Amino acid sequence: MREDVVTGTANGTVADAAASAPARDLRAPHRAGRGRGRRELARWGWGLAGILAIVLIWEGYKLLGPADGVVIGDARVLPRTTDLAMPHVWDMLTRLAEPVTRSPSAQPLWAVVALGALTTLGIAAVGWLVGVIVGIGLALVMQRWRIAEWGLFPWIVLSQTVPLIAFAPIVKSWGSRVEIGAFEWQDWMSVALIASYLAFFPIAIGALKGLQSPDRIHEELMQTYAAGYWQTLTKLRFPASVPYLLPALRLGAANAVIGAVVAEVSTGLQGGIGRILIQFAGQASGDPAKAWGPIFGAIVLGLVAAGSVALLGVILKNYRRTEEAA
Amino acid sequence: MSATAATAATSAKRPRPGRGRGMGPRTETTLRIVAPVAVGLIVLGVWQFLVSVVGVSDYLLPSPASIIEELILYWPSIVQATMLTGTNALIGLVVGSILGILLAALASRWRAIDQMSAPVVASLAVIPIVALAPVLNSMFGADSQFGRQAIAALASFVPVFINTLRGFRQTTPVHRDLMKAYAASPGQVLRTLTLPTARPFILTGIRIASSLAVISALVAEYFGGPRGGLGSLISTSAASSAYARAWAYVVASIALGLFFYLVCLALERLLQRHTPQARRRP
Amino acid sequence: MTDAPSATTAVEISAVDKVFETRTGQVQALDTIDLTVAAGEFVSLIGPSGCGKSTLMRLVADLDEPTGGSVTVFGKTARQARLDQEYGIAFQSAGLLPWRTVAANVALPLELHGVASGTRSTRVAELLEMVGLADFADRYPDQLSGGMQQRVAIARALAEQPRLLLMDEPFGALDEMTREKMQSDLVRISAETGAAVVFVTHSIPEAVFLSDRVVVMSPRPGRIREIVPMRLGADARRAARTEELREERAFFEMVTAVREALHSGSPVGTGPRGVETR
Amino acid sequence: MTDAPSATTAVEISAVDKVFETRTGQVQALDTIDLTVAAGEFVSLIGPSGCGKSTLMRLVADLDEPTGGSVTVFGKTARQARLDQEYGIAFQSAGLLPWRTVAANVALPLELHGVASGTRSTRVAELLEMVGLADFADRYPDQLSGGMQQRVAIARALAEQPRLLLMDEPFGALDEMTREKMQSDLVRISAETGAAVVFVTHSIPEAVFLSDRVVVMSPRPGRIREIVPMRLGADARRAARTEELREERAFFEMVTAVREALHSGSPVGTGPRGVETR
Amino acid sequence: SGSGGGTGETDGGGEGDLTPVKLQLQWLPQGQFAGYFAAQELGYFEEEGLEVEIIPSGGDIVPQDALANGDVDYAIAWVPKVLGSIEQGANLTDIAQIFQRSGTLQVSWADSGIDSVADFEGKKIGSWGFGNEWEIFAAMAAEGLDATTVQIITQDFNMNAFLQGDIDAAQAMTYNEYAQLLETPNPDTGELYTPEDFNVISYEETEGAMLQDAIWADTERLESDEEYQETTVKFLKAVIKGWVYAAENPEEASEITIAAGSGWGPSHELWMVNETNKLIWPSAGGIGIVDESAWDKTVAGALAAVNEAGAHLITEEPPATAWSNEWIQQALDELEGEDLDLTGEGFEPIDVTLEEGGN
Ligand SMILES: Nc1ncnc2c1ncn2[C@@H]1O[C@H](COP(=O)(O)OP(=O)(O)OP(=O)(O)O)[C@@H](O)[C@H]1O
Ligand SMILES: Nc1ncnc2c1ncn2[C@@H]1O[C@H](COP(=O)(O)OP(=O)(O)OP(=O)(O)O)[C@@H](O)[C@H]1O
Ligand SMILES: Cc1ncc(C[n+]2csc(CCO)c2C)c(N)n1
Ligand SMILES: [Mg+2]
Ligand SMILES: [Mg+2]
Repeated sequence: MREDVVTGTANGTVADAAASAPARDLRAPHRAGRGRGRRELARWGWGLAGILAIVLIWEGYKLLGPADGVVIGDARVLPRTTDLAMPHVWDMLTRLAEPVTRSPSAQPLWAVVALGALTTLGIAAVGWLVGVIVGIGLALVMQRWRIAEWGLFPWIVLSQTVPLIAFAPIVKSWGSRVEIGAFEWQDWMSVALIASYLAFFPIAIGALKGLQSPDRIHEELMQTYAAGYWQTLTKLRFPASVPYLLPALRLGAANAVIGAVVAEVSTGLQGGIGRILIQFAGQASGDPAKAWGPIFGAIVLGLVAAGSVALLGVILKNYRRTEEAA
Repeated sequence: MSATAATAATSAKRPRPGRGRGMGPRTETTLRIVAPVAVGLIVLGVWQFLVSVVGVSDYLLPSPASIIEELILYWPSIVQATMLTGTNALIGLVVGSILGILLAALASRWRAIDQMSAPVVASLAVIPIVALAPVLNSMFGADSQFGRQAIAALASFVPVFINTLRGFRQTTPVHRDLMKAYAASPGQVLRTLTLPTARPFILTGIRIASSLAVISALVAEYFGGPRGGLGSLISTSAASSAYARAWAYVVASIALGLFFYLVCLALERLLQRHTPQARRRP
Repeated sequence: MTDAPSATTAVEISAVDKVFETRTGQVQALDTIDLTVAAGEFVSLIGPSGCGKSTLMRLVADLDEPTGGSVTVFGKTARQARLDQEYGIAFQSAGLLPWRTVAANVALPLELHGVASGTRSTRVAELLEMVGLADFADRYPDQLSGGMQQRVAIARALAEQPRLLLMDEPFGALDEMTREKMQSDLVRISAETGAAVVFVTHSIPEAVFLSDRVVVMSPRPGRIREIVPMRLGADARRAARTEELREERAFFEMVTAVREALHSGSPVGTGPRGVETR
Repeated sequence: MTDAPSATTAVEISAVDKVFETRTGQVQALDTIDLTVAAGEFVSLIGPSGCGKSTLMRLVADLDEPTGGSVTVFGKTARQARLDQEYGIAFQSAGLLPWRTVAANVALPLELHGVASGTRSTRVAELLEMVGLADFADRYPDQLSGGMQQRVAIARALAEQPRLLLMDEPFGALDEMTREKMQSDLVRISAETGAAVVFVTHSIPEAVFLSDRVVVMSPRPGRIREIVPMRLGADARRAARTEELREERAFFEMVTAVREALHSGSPVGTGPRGVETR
Repeated sequence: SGSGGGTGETDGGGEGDLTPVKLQLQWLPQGQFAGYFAAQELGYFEEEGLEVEIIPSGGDIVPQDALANGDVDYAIAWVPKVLGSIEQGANLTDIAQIFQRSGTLQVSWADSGIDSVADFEGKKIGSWGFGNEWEIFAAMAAEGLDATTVQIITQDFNMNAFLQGDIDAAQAMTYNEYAQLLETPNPDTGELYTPEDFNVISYEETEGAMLQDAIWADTERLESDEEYQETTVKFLKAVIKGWVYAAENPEEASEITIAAGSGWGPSHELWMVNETNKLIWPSAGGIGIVDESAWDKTVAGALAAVNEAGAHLITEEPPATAWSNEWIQQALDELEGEDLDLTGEGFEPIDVTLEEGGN
């Protein structure tokens, strides 16, 4: 999904869309609805089949593959099939329903994972918001002044080659000095900040592309209306940027979640899924299936985050009229 | 006659109005280079100023000067670590790209494969490395670089797959009709139309994947596997508070990521000289 | 062309030069252009691709600035005229905002200039009625045919009742039959509003059918080669230009006159192979 | 139209129907079309947007299959004719491959059909000479003007010396002056090669200038309304169609005849407002 | 934060006049830190007038840096790691050497033939990195091996790499990873692994032995800030009580750490508290007293250790301020009258049965 933004090549044009216009007019609403419903159903069906195929490959290989995997030369190209390396799918699933530990107060694994995921989701959401503000802010500056674009763009690209994990302690340490009035920096804010660092990049790039996307003719039209910068921004640039911004925001959301999880691990923040991930990874020798719980949790978390942004796309569907049907 | 063609080409490249009005083309080229360098120098200057004049403790934020010192002092080890991480990233990038292109080819050919791969690819795109690394180390062995390479490959796979799939869908109806009119075989269509059409998209995917591969290979080192790469040396240095040394390794990893990115960018420019997309910004 | 600017002068272009700086050197797009468009007059610019028609129109619209000479619109500078919204403009591509309905597209200039929403919707309804799209107010541009889109663009250009309409190949992308229909509509609308029109086109019949005068330009550098007055318009009111006109003898004669003005200098059809007019 | 197919028949279309299944229902694009194109004949298809011109041409090219009726090309099925490369084809957008040079674009069909590289380059040189682009062999498409690109597309369509040329609005995107030039070139080239041409256009003068016969179609469902023979071509050889023809009386008369055929049924210019021809 | 920096201020928001104190741990909450959690849970800190915030850490947080930067007031860290930081400019003092012994093991399979550090040569040696590797290098240096004679593999959070043969000898803490091994079923027998299945080298018995969990304080503030001095003694007193409690009530202590957020199962947690106790007790001079010979050994090892990049942990002797028994002694003295076993004379470890998966 990352690339949607960065390539974000032109979507269908008005003219293309117009070519199919008459058919659109003739559309019988209920028929169309049913057709779309069926297609949607097929999509979900095939998607499920895809997941099922992975499960079958996993179990099939586990059944047939050698315990120590397939080693060619020095490299093990196919994995080990031991329960330690590849637990059974059903073990992973049933483990989710069992309590985390034998302790009488222990909750079921899925509940612990879900709670952690929710916590992380909240932090990632804050990080995402910050990323949105910073990303769009940068894009606005770069769109407004070309010189700013030339000066900043390479650094924005460069920023993504920085191994962030090395800076997690520094971010936490600097953050802990911030205290303005009643506001006191919390550790989760460091995590959110790191999440925003990963989220801002696709958003900045996507927003810039989007803000620059209006056709020359549209820009000139606004000029002939003697419209000022803000009017052009609100009436033209922002609406025109929606098709570029949405995938960027989605990617930003996925990145924010990944960033939040890594930052939780790295700064040792409690309560989130990152902490559960390492905690249970530490127990994987004796309880291999348990470690998969938070992994699935992290995936679902990422999908939920990206999916919620996709919902935004539904609300903004009128701004995406020129997008080609994917 | 040549003048005519030249004009046609120029008018296709007409600058957008409103921005950079009244700026000569030469000034533009100069500014495009000067501006980022200036921004970089300003940041470096402020940094050194903070450390040496304002007195932010050198302990936490080493000065650029002390980082350069460490760079020189640990040069052989830095080169070695960079090679190791770079090799992992390169293998991951190549394997991930090949897999991405192959699967995208299948998905573009068969809708079922496209729809089946959708949830799997979406999931791969949101797995944090911390979750994956221990699992891969268990599955493939912690004593080999395979885990890191696999992580770099997975990280590369996603953007390459998505871009390539989009690229494969870019062939225009005119071109498809033309190929049919020529009674071209599927292989011929792939060779003469589909692949060249998708090429800019594939290359963009690989470019995006390039720095991701480096970062992923490096971060994966934090979570197991043989020592000696940039990631493990950054963590080791930082753990004993040798921050200037940690930064020296960080600088090396930025350079490595940038190197990958620029090589891919150059490759893209080279191969795309004659497609309009090549003029698009990175 | 030698009249002094007055209240009855819509556009006054005098001794205008335009040079573009490009990577490969300078391009002289326009060379000492003089042209006056009277209020209410319909003037077409015609000429081969690259002769500077669009450039000239953009100077009038103040979308570009001349390198030399002056452009006045209703006695004001081009810039002032733009700020005062003295003109409406339409381009080859309709340039509708795809996320706005037809009505909202037409309302755009009114909205930008702070026209109250009540007035706005009355005016929009009026305009859509005029271009025959009253039933399509709530459609989105992608639900319209090319011709309908272009009509919305024209309605938008007319929104603020400008006394001058600038149109750069507005029908260039339409098929010939739709195009003829649109031309008739434009004739009717311009008669109704009494606006002066500067109209860029590639099509001789179109220029002939619509215009009071046809300005024939030549390229490299862009110059006015000839201004052909249309006798069609001289005796009849513009609104009288009906479809039948197209099959009349006088029409063919005017077409031939413009053709000849265009091709004078480079004898028709005998240019060396492979030499493009652009 | 009632001749039996023979060696002198390029295209034989009989009782062809075409229905498209769409998401929203069926669209009858063509309804019992009968048409015969003789070898070496130049036939234009004209009609309002959506009347099925392109669809008809695509059936001949075997890019689509008819729902009913039959299409034969030089006595073969359309499919066989395509596999045998009996026709060359050109579209409105030139459809050049942007990553190939002009020469490589022209060479493409030869390359696909395994023509040896020596023969290939001779033939390409010949073709580029014919369309007047010999000096541009090493350019890339984006370095050419629209008219030049279209000429490359025509050269490509002629590469395998087809006896039939299918052209779907090949000059639709060009400006009028370039278009006239291209028309003259096409007349010359088709005379030189002796190929039959099926030519889709929106422009009446274009159809008149080029054709031996003009097929006027009507939409919803697509039918042939009238086939107008061009007397222009009857007495003179096609190559004699020079630029001067355009200003002759006979030309205007033929234009008027096609106009009337087109508009018959729906009186010119009086359709209700807001009703589009498409 | 400001409140971290200003321990002395008795502005104590809300809870009467408690002095806020921040303690930085070196890992997630778990039995290794049972004494601190017990002190908090049982109100020992409060009794001393302190309101302690215990801050866990994750992979990359360096506790001594958090302390050096003034983010926290005290930190728990291994001595060798802090020696490195001190040489880099941190100004810290070991005020209580809680762990008297090194708890690091190098575990190999019983039949592997790796019986001593000398046998490491040419082998794949596991370590977690993050500064946990210096003990290995020090022990190897004493055997004349340098870091490049072995292949160091970074271990992740579990022992799978060792169990599957990717590592010949894995680093393991007696209280944690060693237990992880014993909680894992042997696929051949279906029963849990037993100590007999493994060869265990304890660094405590090698020249590489280094001091581990110690409480560190800010040297400058110790010297100049009287309130900090007072707080330090109070803090140490509460900590001592906490550890004494953990020694006497390992089960309750393990329940406390579980409640504090340790994610381990009860059996593992109990094992960890019990093994941690063994590293603390007995403590001849009293809990937290730095044994000078052990300190010197640690310094000698740190000087000798060179990693595979050629980097030294330290290159010169640490300053005298690096440790001080002044404060812990004061705390011990103040506790003298109370009925507490401060040397662990009577300490008896318990027997813990590990369950599969530590659950
Ligand atoms: N912004 C620009 N920068 C450089 N050259 C330009 C620019 N705009 C126009 N030109 C050049 O000026 C000349 C006139 O261009 P213009 O667009 O006005 O021609 P035109 O008559 O409108 O052509 P067409 O019929 O193709 O629209 C051309 O040679 C063109 O290449
Ligand atoms: N692939 C298709 N699927 C569904 N309907 C189609 C398809 N192709 C064409 N049609 C419909 O068939 C009818 C004829 O289309 P066709 O493209 O042949 O018209 P045309 O005469 O070429 O129009 P134009 O002048 O706009 O090119 C139209 O109503 C069109 O919407
Ligand atoms: C990344 C990482 N670092 C350390 C440990 C092991 N560990 C857990 S507690 C402890 C004592 C010091 O905190 C140690 C060394 C690990 N498993 N993973
Ligand atoms: Mg123009
Ligand atoms: Mg068509």
